[in-house]
Amino acid sequence: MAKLPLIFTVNGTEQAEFVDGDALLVDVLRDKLGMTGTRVGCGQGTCGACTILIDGAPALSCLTLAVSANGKDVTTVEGLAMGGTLHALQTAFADGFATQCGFCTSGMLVAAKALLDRNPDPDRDAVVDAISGNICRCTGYEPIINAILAAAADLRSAKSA
Amino acid sequence: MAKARGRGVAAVNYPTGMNLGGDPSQALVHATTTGNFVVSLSSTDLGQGLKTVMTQICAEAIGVPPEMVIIDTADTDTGPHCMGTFASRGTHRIGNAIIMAAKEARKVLMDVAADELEVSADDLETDGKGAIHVKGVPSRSIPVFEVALAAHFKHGKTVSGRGIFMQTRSFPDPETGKMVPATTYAHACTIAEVEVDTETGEVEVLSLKSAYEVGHALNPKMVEQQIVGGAWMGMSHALYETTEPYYPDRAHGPLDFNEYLMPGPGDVPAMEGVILERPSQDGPFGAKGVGEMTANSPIPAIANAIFDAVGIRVDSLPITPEKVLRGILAQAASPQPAE
Amino acid sequence: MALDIVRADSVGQAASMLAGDDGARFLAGGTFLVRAMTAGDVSIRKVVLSDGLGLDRIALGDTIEIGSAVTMAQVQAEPGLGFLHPVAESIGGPAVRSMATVGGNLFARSPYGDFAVALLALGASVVSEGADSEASQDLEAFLSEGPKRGRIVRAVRFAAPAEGAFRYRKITRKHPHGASVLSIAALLPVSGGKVSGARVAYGAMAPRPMRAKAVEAALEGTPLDAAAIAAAAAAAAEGTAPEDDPQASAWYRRAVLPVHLGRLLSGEES
Amino acid sequence: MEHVRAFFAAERGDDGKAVGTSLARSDALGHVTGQTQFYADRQFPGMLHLKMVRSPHDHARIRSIDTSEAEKLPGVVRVITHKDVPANVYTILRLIQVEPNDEPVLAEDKVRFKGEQIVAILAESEAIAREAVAKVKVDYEVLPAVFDVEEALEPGAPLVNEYHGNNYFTYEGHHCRRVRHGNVEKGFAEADHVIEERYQSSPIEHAPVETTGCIVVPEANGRLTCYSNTQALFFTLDNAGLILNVPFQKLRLIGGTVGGGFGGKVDVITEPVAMLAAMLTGRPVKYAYSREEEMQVSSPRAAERIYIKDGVMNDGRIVARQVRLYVDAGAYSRHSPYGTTKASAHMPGPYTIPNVSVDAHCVYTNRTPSSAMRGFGVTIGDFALEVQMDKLARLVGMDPIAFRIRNAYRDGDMKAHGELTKGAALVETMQAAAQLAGWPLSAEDTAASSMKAGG
Repeated sequence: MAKLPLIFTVNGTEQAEFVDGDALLVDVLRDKLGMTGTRVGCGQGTCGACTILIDGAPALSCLTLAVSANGKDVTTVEGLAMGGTLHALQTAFADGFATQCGFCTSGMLVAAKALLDRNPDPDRDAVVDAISGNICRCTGYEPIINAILAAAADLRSAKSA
Repeated sequence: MAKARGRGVAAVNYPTGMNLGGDPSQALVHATTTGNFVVSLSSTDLGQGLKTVMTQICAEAIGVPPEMVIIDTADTDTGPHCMGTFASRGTHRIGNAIIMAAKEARKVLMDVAADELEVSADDLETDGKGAIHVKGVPSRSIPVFEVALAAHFKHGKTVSGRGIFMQTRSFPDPETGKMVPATTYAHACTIAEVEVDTETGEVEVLSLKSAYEVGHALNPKMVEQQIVGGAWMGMSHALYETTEPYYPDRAHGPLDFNEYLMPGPGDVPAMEGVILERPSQDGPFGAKGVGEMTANSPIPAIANAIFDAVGIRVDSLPITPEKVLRGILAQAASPQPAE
Repeated sequence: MALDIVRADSVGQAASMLAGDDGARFLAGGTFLVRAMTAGDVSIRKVVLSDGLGLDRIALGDTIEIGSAVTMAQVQAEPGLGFLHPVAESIGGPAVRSMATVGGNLFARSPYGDFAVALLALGASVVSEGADSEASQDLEAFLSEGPKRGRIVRAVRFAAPAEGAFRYRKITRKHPHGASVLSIAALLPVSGGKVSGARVAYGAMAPRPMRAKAVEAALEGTPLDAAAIAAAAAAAAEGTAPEDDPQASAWYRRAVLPVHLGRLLSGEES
Repeated sequence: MEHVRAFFAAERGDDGKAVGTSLARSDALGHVTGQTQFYADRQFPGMLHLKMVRSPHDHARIRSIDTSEAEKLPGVVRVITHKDVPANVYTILRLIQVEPNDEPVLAEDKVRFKGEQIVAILAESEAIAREAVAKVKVDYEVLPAVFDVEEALEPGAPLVNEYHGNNYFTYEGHHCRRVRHGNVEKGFAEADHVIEERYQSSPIEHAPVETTGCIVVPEANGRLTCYSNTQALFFTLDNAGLILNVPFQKLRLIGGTVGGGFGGKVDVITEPVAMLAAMLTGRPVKYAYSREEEMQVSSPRAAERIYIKDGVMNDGRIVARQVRLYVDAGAYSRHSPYGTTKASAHMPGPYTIPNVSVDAHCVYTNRTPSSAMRGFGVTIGDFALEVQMDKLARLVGMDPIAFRIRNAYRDGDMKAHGELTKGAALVETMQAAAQLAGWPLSAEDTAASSMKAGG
């Protein structure tokens, strides 16, 4: 079976690869592009650790065939920090002790970014919904919810400043 | 909609370490010529923050800031033996080993500093900021970096130390069970408040209010992480989790996170906690192991709160809505006086 | 071994690609199909992609048509489908919702398929296309007869419900989203103070979404008062065939169904 | 989270510079940027994928194994059975003399739980390995299975594990771990009330978001480097050396950054097979549990059944406690014999009771072997004990906290396992929690202290 071309944008940079038909997007990101920040926790779409943005919408890269990403704009956790400056979410997670083992963190951050890009002033319920597809076994979620709310507030005040 | 509220309490203690298996861990500490201290271990960080707290322990024991400590861990070629990360032993065992190693390294450091400053080592102290000075005379000072350089290039000394913590293994008496299972005990008490839907058996945990006695919270925010995450896991054990929902029948074992039930972010109760410290006599700076304990007290506290709410005892875990509802229906069918 | 990926120019062509090939599957959101591949379903040899076939459109009006490749997130983003927003949101987290499709949901087994439950209550029909023919089938018949090889679901179509006539609730162990203990959708048009044309459907009360016809009968032609709700609750479990699974036992599902139905009908906050 | 400094102030120094402060986690920036490197984030050219043929039966004799069709599949590099394992039968805790060896790395003539590993397939891709797994034919004779801990101990129950000869772990000649303190029968005879209650749990999965796994790389110098998410590097190294019958010098474990453990990654399951596979093929090998395997094949927290019989006085003193505890070890020992002893040591809870008897049984059944988990040997016991305490308090008409303070251990009290209590703080945590929750306590209970006897 011939390899298939995949041309897409990852974190603002165009990438071109040849992939197998059954290649998963997460495997292309991790194994071909070396972006291992996107984690695989289940391969079933039930843990959210592999969450990325495709054209701005959250998606599960473990359930996405790589060829489906052709022509799309993909954002991974590696794309959150801009020019060496951490995204407010990243700062809030670190400062707020919202990470423990760190394995769910990438997916949580990306899921949270999808929310804040759409809704800069979310209430707690909106934050809870945003991470409802992401499993964390360490933190009890509360520090993560608080960190996202804090980041949203930071972003709003930075904007109004 | 019929809702009943109740409150329940539970108090527990938790053993640190695995004395019943023998429990050694080692640490090696050495100063590089850049004035940093490398702690060599073969210990694992599961996410609880072992690398961070070991940094703090080494920094405290040598008297330097944490930025001058490098944790090099989990390579069996370079790290000395560690039994492993379990039994709430990491902070206590490995921490003690680091203190022992750090003290030995500190002695060399102070001796070299004494030579450099031409005073007695007994007259020196560390400032915790990267320098050593004569007690009471901060101006007569030398950076740790320069001491490390001098030790290597001028005095031919290694600023290094070896540490081990070993708890003698306890073999239980086969007849009486006489044994020494742990070195120290942490404590916790949780008061849970629940609301039970009396028509469906669904239980909502409204709040978990707890006190934890942890010996010494070496990093309070990381202790809090264990407390909040552990309380969530306890609630999860109490009401949700099983790999065999029809135990002892093996059918319908969950295969994914949709089927393996755990509370979601929308189920998190209000959590309040306070920390008490009764230093452990044998712990590093008085610390005890608390990572495991935090999950334990919420479970019976929630079970007792459910009884307080609806008068139903569910003595098997997890306490599913079905078990609660069956209890409520049985109670309605043949009312029993409360216990 | 390797998977053959093909694109079709039309739905008809895609259908013909599927018709003659046991190893071929039509890929919608991937939440079922790609997972099955990863889990080791080696029977899948060819995937026909659904993008570019125009299946991701929503048409509003007296009759509403939702393309089979429309995602839950698209449903949520469409103000004209406000009554379906709670249904779409209940399907899963945002990432699942931006992948999972309306068409895919029709093929889900208990305890999944809650969007199909809503469509069943709405009286939807399923528009499908084979190699050379388009057909429309009642969703209830579609669910009971099962998918047919060589036919692709193009869309679902239903009459727009009257304002406030559609209700939905999903009971889960995990919050805010999880698999169903059960779900209930109801279309309760009221005419002259009486329910007229009631349709009630359940999820996770049978292997596939099902109609609650005894409940519909109990409600039909009556005001939605306490007596009618009690009668409906009494008839709630009729015809159900729930399964034991990790979410709940069949016993529990039957036991609480009347309670949740009663709450839905009486308009209690869920 | 507030520190309540009023308690034990005299025993504390509170003068640390680096300790006692909330230093930022050293791993936090790695976590939030995705740069933290877990074992699976390393890549090696030519890496093979290992997938396992597993038992579909709870208990069965293996008549034959036919791997020929799997071996013919293009991309399959090697098939491994028990015959390839130098010292196939092991038990993890032999390192601390908890024996006998009772578990095959790969099943030989029998499988004892559903999901047991039988044949390892090594292939160029995961997909090929999965396909090859489906092509291995194993001929089974299904045997009767036992799933209930008490049924397993009855005469005539199916024998789960021949290496033990019966369905329980033997503790120095005893069928259970025993703790004896005072005389419980005398205590029951003197008690105003005697009640016995039964508690039960079912198995619980650790469910770390990162599944258990490893990558093994053969080095040019003949050694094997194993990148693993084990919780205990030397447990793994030592057991693997014994299983592979190679000098320990040949093995190197690298780990230390783990995506959640909770006790589940103390087992030594993936590494020895992956190391053997790397030795046999000369290529890097990855063996990672799928989520399904993590859920159903990896060791869970054991189910426990606990009977607690208590004698209590009308004034609230517990005078006797008898505990019968059954740990459902599943088919193999793993860490359960140790956890059962730990469970016995934890009884009768943090309370001073003059007469205590504990029989803690480690029982074999045909289910997934259980092993260590957060709160090993304690968590389920605490559930049983603390629900029992609530029942007792109501039985004698006392406030549940007051009842616990009445019985709470104090410094100097003798524990059932023959150790003097020191550093107790149970009373104080109850006082602090009561204050936090607005739970009223009497003046006497408010003044109680762990540092003095008698409340």
